[in-house]
Amino acid sequence: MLDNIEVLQVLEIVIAVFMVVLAFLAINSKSLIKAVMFLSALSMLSVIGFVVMQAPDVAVTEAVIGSGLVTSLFVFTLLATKKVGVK
Amino acid sequence: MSAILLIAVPLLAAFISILVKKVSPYLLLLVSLFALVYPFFMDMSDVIIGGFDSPIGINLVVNKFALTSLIAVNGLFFLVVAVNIAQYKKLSSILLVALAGLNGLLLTGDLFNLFVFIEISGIAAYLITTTNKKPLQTFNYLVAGTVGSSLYLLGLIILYNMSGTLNMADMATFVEGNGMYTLFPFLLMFIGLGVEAKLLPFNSWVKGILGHSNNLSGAMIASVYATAIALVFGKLLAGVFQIEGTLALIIALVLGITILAGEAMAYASTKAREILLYSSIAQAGIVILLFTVGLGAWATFFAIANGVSKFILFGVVNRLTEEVGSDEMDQLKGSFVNNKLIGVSFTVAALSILGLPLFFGFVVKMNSLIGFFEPDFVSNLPGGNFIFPIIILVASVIEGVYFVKLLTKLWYKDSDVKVNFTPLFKYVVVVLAVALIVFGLFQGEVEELVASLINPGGVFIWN
Amino acid sequence: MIEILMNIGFGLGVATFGFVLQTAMGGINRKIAARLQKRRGPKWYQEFIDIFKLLSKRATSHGWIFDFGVIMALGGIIGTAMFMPITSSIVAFEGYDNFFIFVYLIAVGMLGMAMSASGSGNPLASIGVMRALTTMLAYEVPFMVVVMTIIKLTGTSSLTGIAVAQQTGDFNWFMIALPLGFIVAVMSLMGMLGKKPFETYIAPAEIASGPMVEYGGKQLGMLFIMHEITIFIEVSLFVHLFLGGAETIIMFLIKYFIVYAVLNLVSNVLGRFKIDQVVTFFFKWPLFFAVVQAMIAIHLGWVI
Amino acid sequence: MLQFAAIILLMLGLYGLLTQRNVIKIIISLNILEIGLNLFIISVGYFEGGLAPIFTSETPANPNFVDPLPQALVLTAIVIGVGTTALGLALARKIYQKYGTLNLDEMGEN
Repeated sequence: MLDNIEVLQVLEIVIAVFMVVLAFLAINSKSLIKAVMFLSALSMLSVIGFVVMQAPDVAVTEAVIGSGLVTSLFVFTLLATKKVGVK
Repeated sequence: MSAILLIAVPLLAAFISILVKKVSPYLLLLVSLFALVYPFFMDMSDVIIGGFDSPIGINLVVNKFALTSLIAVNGLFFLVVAVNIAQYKKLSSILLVALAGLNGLLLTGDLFNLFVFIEISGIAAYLITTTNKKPLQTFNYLVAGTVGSSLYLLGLIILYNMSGTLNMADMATFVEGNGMYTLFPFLLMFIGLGVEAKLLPFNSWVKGILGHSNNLSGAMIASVYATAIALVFGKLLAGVFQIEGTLALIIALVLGITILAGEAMAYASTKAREILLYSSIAQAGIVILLFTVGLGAWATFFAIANGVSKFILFGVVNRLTEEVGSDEMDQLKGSFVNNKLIGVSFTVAALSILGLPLFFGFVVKMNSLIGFFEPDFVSNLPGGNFIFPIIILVASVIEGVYFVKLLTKLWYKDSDVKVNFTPLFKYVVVVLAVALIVFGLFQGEVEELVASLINPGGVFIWN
Repeated sequence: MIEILMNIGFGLGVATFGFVLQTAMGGINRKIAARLQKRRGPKWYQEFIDIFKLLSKRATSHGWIFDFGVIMALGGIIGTAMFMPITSSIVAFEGYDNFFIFVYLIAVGMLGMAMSASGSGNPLASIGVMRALTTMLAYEVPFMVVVMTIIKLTGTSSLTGIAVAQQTGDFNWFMIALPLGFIVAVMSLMGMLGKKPFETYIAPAEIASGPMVEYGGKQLGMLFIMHEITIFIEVSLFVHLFLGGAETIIMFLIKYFIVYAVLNLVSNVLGRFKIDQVVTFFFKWPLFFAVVQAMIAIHLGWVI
Repeated sequence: MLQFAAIILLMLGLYGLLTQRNVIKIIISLNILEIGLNLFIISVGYFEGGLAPIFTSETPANPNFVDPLPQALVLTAIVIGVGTTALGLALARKIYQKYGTLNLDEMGEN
């Protein structure tokens, strides 16, 4: 049986590993739109990280602004530059 | 009357000016004039925000140093705005935000609040530099600035973790007790501020921004922002982190290289704007060096004298470049022959930076140098009060060479370069040049003013 | 107010004294050099005659920068000379005989000279000015290092203070106490005085006497006066810094004469460097010696 | 654990800034750096078993809160970060209009 704290610890490790992998992918992916999506996912994961670290209000802000607003800004910019997906 | 108005009024005005576009330039002029006049009527007492006392809540520190810097920075800001507003009406609200940010930088007594104001004034600065029409260079500036302030925040948070406070006065007592451990976070913060202050390894953005600057952005970044950031640096170095030992050595090394490399690049350059920008890198190095070794009071006036001179230099050269279409020295040859008044003011400003007698720059440079050899001045560096005077003197010599080169080119006889300056610009430039001379002549008064910044113990005033 | 006027009058007296002294010295040394070359040489007061002849002549002008620059050069140099102490007690402005004041004040004169020369529009003059500036860059650096060592050791930047420190026996004369530094300073002084081998910026016959190419009559006379006073300032600086200053005027005259005569003799047997040679020369050995001297004196504390 | 991840993210962000030559990629790297920084700041105030610093009817009398100050800082930092990101993207659009590319190497100037 895992108690509450151990669950949190496992969760922390999983999130940490995923975040690092996502960050790496976001930086190194060839396609811009994919990179933006990876960034968005990274941001979502950081929201969970904030919740784990007992910062719910930060998590809400990050979810709305960091994940939602920033991603949409990126997407709009990519659409405006009309070269989505290439290099 | 409360100092908070200096931050709140510009922000409110910025908000109004977005809503009512028509009045925004007038609002900007009015508010910046207010910001210039207001410090003269302020009480010398700290302001507490939000009802929490100072170690916990955010406070604004109002002391002689803050007042001096506020008057200098707001004065320069007002002049820059007054001269350029007709051409850049669209930027009114951004300039108001910049004003709020700069005043906040100089007033705040809280390290995190300082970060917020760095970002506010920084974002305003990026927007101001978009008027250069060089988006790539502005982008570089933005990236450098953001990374810099992120590093500042990182260092700050490590310090917070150690000390449990963000208040500058509290932090000062903590740092005093734990010198060694604050080394790494302080370096991070130093790098972060160093980006804005144009120190050497972190100043790759400067060339892109100031090398393509126009009337507004050149004077704004090189004069107003540079003065403000140098004074903020002074506030931190003199008030919070009185550094010594290895750390001081590292930093002094960085600064020494900044100064000499800046001067060397200015010497090698043939473009008027590049000469000025490299020279301003070196000047920033000297100011921060003076703050680092503990000659804070003179460093303050050094920064101010420099800001005034740079306003004239960049203002004139940018105007010339705009008209002639190039900033190569040979193209600008003889521009002053048809604009004697502007030419004389430019010469005064350049000579003041050089530190020639009769001008403000001399009083400041001279006294800083003598300060190094005062018997009661003990440098916090091994060999510190020996190497730095040499560096400053050598820098002055190199400055002498390239400024004379520049001046003789610009005064070259028989030229057909004809540039019109607006009467307002002429007037402002002449007034500033006269101010440089007046401050240079009344040396005794300046010394008294500086002495009033230093309390009897010889320590640069903090509280 | 009266006191200030008295001081200024005194200062002008010092400047005049310097001018007369150096002009006479210059004449005497021309004679010495002539004897060295088996000539009779001009009379010792020949330089006075030259200058007064030039001053009595009319001159052409090349625009107001040209004229103004000459006056600025002369005024700046006279202003500098006013602060120069002659003996430890004969100082016009007591407390203002600071080394840094001389560094910056002397630049005013140089600057006026440079402005005026470039204002003449002659390309040879511009070349001369550029060379003069480059030479200055070369010799100032090692010299500054040495002087800073002295200031650091004595703890004062006042010239009389430094001189007194040598007279009272706190230190030997710095030419003995800092032998390496002394050698460096001699080389720098030769650069400052524009003596061979560092006279590249005047370079007669090569760039037609450099900055001075367009001058004649009154202006040339004024420049001559300026030149003489400049030499007076630089040699006196050297005397105060390295030869222990002087207690009496007689001592000052003797020391002054020795320094100037020796430099003159040395320069008369040497050829002329090219401009890039000047720079590499100064940045090679003198700078190295200066730094070594500073290390020895300050870091290790070995002062003889 | 998350603290280490935060530092690694910071480093990755810096690595991206130094290696990437695409304007959008640089902004993405900046964002990664900021996320790492924010996580780090929160983790400074956090300790195991701490409670979220919010008073509710169920809060015990002597609550074991995590430090709320870093959270307040992060809220500010997030908003500022969005500001710079938006500005950066606007500049990216301008750059694209001017040079027709987002790659720094293809612009012919630095």
